[in-house]
Amino acid sequence: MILSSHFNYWIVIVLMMIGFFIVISHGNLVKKLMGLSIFQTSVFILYISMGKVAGGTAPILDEAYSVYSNPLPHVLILTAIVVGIATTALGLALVVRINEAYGSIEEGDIEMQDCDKLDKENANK
Amino acid sequence: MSAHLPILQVILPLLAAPTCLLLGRTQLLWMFTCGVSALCAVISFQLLHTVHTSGDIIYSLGGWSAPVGIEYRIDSLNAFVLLLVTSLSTVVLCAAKQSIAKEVPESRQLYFYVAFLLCLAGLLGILCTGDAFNVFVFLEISSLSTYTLIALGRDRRALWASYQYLIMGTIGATFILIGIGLLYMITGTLNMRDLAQRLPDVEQAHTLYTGFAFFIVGVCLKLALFPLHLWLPNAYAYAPSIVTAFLAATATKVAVYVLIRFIFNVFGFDFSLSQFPLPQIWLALGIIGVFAASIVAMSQHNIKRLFAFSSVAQIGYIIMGLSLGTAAGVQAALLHVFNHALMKGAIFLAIAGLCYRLGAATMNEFKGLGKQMPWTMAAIVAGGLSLIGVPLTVGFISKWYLVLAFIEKGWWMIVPFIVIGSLLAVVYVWRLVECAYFQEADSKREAGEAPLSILLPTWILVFANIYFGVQPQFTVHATSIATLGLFGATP
Amino acid sequence: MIANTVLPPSLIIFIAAGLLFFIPQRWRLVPIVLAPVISLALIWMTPLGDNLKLAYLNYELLPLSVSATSRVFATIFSLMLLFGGIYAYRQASLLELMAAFVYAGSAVGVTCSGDLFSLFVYWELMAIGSTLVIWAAGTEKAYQASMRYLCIHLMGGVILMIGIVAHVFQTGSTQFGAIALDGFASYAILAGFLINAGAPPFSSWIADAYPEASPSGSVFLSAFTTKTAVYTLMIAFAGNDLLIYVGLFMVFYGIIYALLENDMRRILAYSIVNQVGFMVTAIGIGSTLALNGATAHAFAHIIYKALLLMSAGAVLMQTGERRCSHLGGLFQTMPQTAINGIIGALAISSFPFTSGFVTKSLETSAAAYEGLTWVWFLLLAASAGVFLHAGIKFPWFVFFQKDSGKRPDEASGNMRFAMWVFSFLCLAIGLFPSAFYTILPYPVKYEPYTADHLITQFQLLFFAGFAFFALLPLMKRTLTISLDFDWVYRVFAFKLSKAFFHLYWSVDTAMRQAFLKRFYLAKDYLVAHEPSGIISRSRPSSTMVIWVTVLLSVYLIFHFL
Amino acid sequence: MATAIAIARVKDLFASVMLTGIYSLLSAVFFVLMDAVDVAFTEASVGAGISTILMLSTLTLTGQYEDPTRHKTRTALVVVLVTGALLIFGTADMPRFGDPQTPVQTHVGPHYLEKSYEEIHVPNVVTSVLASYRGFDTFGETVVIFAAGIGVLSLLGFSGRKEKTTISVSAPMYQHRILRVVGKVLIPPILLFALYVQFHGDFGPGGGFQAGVIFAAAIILYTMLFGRQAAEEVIKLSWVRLLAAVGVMLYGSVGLISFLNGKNFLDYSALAADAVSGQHYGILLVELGVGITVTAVMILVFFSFAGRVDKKAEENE
Repeated sequence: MILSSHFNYWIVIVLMMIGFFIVISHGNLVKKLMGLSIFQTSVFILYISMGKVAGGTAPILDEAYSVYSNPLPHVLILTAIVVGIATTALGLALVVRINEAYGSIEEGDIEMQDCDKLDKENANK
Repeated sequence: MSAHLPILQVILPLLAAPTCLLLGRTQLLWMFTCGVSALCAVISFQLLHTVHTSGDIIYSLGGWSAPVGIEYRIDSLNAFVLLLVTSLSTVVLCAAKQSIAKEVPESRQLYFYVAFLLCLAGLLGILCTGDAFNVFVFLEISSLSTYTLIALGRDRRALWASYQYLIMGTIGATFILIGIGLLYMITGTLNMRDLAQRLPDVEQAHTLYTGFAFFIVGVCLKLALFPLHLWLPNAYAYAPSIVTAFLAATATKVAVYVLIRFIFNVFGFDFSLSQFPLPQIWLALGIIGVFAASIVAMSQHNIKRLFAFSSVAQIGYIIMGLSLGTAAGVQAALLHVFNHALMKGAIFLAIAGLCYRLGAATMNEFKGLGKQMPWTMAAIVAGGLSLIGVPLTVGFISKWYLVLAFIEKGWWMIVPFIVIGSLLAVVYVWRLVECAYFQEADSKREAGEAPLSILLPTWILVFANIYFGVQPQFTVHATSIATLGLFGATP
Repeated sequence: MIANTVLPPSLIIFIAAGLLFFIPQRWRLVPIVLAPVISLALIWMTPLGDNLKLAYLNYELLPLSVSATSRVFATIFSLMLLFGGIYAYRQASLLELMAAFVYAGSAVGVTCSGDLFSLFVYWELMAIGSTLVIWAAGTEKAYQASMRYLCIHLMGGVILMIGIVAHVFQTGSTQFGAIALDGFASYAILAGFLINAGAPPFSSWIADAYPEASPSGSVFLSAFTTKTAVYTLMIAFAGNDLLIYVGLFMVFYGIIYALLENDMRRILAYSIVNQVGFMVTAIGIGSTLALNGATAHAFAHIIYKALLLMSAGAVLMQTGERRCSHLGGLFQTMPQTAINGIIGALAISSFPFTSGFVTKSLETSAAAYEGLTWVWFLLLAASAGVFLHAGIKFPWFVFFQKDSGKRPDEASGNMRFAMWVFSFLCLAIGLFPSAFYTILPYPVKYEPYTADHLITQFQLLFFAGFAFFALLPLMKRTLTISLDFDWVYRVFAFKLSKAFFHLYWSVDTAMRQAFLKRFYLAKDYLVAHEPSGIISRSRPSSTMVIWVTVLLSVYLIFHFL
Repeated sequence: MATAIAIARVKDLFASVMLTGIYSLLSAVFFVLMDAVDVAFTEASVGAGISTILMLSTLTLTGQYEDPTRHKTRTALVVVLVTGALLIFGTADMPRFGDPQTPVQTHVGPHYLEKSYEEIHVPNVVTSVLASYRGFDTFGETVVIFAAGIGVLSLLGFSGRKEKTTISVSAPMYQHRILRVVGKVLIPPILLFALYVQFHGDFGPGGGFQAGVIFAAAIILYTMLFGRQAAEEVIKLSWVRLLAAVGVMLYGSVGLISFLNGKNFLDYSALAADAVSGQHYGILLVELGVGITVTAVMILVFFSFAGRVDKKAEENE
């Protein structure tokens, strides 16, 4: 039956869209990063789901089992998780610096300050 | 050893990056980085030669052959782009020392060189690999180090630009990841060639389409196709000048390569271009991109931003070439990739020289520069002429091939757009020229010529602009072989 | 010998342009004189045919192909540069001189181009050079005029470029030769050439831009752009009927506007359109006699038009006044300028024993021989019109008429020298046409000085002159004119055509202005106030993500449709 | 999913960080259900551990509450809903979940499951794929971590060497004596556990990356309890930075050795006479490299953030 067979993927999509929504509608930079990580996690779930075999077990070879899930997506997602945390760390570091430079971590504030500065530069012209 | 060249190409800068941490002095660092990059350039030249004489090189990593393990696959297409990236990075690096010393605080210079090498390694890794997931990994290496590089800029807006790029870049990369995942889901393989073989037999059309859409959007984000270019102008404008030169000359070009590789090799022509109106979308986006970005460029006061927008416009040309889906179109796009790298490299290096002397590059600062920094200004003008597509420069060659490709396809109506688009370039280049040569400097500023270490690489690129404009045999030959390879592989 | 002659003459001129930058003012005369002389020598030493072959892309470049026609044009261009340079060198700015050399060099280059590529390169260079010449006048008006001028020419360049690419693609050869008028490519090329020739609907750029240049600048401008266009038309599209109509239109357009005009240099600018119209018509006729006529006429026209502009320029230099109605009586203190101006005026009105007579009659006779009676008739009528506007109006108002009270000094020596030389050439060609005919591209068996011909011409001129003076009071009052020599019958036709041209002019101007305005408006709308303009401001990442999502859904929708 | 929505709604950033942690734990549980134990292990240690800590340190620096105004909520909702609907439509013909006949299960995957034991002799197939079949990806992953470390360092740097303050702000738990005692007792076993995870990766879930994270967690715990200065006495940061490089280079040099021996890059069979034991050595060394880099980078990143926190605190005084 289609409904149950694709339920996982639908969760993936819903999570993805929630992540997107956070990135779009929230002005807070940390919040955006959270949205981003939710978005990324949804992809992890997508990969892991496709590796799953019904009735299988974790791909650690043992005499007792004969059906294993596919290890390849696991490997890929391990890498992807690492990439995700690396990005988050870097993003947070940037947020810290932005906070120091602008005194705010709200997108609107920062844009305003930049616009003001540009206008000033042009006024000097 | 020569059998290991493909991998050496990538791991040389990759391993050189941590090695940098062991080296203390900046001088030493710079020389080391230059050396590594130069070595890479030599290797890539050798690779291109080998590929042209004896065909594709396949290198299985870890000794595991293709679908099970990861393979490197060098053909005439990526060998060409490899050469472009490595040689431009070498030239840019040569100019880096003084510019970086001026623009980046002493304590962070080390990180500049490390991040630069990582970025280079990432780009080369994307180019070499024949494995779809590996593309993603190396894409992230290069992206992460790019964010770092951009954030090194002095202006606080560099941080903001870097953050924005981080968000957009991550979304782009994740899209690519999703695309690859969906392909994997329906084929069970990650190897590009294996993918190409298995994709035509796939039954799950919807999934394939979805994966394709994700992938294309992700890559287009990376290559800053209009309207996904919004991250680019700020990132280019506020990054350290050398970084701008490097990114403008290489990063988007590699994204174009990925696009070409997947569109033509992995998905195949039939699927990509005939089953749904991708060419039309691209063509429209390309033309709008050219016009919108050029018009915006006209009114910029920050010169780096001006040329950043012009980069977006040039990407539009490249996409237009690809949208044709003919050998001639792809060849024109490839030529423009190469040529645009040359012109933007030259222009941004010259701007690096200006920033070194003046500390900023705005229209105001340009007044009277024609007399004060004649060589630097001449380089910018030469680059600008090339951008316009004046005959005897590389810009002309690519525009010529592009126009020819359109005519061959019979799309007459597009040709005027291309040519009028380059007229728009005249306008913004002219504004610069007018400012620099025909207006007096308003303050009594004493700006001498840029230092030789920046000027020399700049003029190497300017010379290349003219040389490949007058003697385009090499580029034309290499791109035509690359295109043939592409089209031969997927009949 | 060969090694020497393989040097393209345009290169010499370009080198001289570069040299001017480094040479102090008092030595500038050296390259100004030497470069044109050397190039002149090179032109005649270079054997006919393709002398230089370069490979470029997959095509062959022939930057130095000399034909009989191109020799004539290159010769007159070099001469023009030589004496124009002498005329200009003392008062013109360095930028103007350099630009003029680039301009002239590329004009020579066009005439020596055997392939469309080189032609295009020189063509664009010419546009840039001429723009700079206008710009070098240094006034705000000149700046704006130069920008409009550049716009038109770049647009012409674009059309030409598209045509060339298409042509090369269709025929596979870059050879520049006769092009059959079929299909898109050839029409684009023709349009590109015609824009430079000042053909409708783009005639107004000439009168718009040329008078804004400096006195010496307009001398240079009058010579090169339109005449290279004539050259290229002659090579590529000789014998095309279309050109006859275009040419005739230009002829009358020029006359009528010149008559309506008060600014002395604008009068002369309109008369360029008129004269080029003669040549274009002749090219349209396409017989060897006509082509000879066009070539000869171009040759002579450059000389006398330059002469006229030189004298106008000298007046302008000395008085600072450019309106005819405010000049007059200058004959008393500027006799040499006046005499030269008169000689030029006689030549342009094809007064017998001047160059205009022997060259223009080639064209009119060609029309007659080809049996195109109505063309012949119109050309003849136009000759009278020329006499009215350029032959009499210009010298009369400037040098004679009522005394304006101005007592300017005579022009400086170098200017007078250049004028005298050109006057001499005007007369020499007029008096010894057979010597001149030998350099024309085709053999000439034409004798201009037949009694019949002389009488017709004198009659024509006499009646036109009579009409002019008879109606002088009328002209003084209105400063315009509305008559023709058979005016009872023709007044109506004339008024009609005047109305037509007025309409045409206003539509033309309005269209250009509207376009520019729209363009700037759109630009302002999109990007004004740089950071906050619609496209150019930096966007928050939210917007970017929205775009990403939208694009994704667009792709998906297209997939699933 | 409810957690995710909650994250979107909550305005208190502190709360949403906590929710993110919970979300990560939940997805880890999900991964276990999906048989991906290694992944679950990693997600738990990264999502619930490291990233939570980092976000919290950022929040101490930037403030806890976000601006409640939203941009373009309506547009965003419409766009997101439309795209979501399209994507769900796109899933219609995806291979069924759990179906053993999908291409994923039939094409390359079986090779790993069937052959890896004879080729590599490591029971945990994930480890053998990770470190050997797709060892180059893992190398890339290590470099990514390294690059991130470099990025954070270049942005935040080490804080300048200031005179010692008695109680560092970054030791928020210093006052709790019980915690300190418990911590002292706990840290050695954690370190041991990390080493176990490091070297047991062949047989059970775990490996260099997880071990590195746990190892770093121990040190971070130490720092929280005893202050940054105390921690810096134990470990010199410039050495840590070098270690990060050494990890990458260790990985790389394993590859280099194999091709100095005439085999391809990262072909571990070159490391010993017997191909299978060569694979063993190779995986061991490579995992060690990953572990070292990850540990070092995690510590560096944490210290960079903590250094900023301290600096801000000092400025406030």
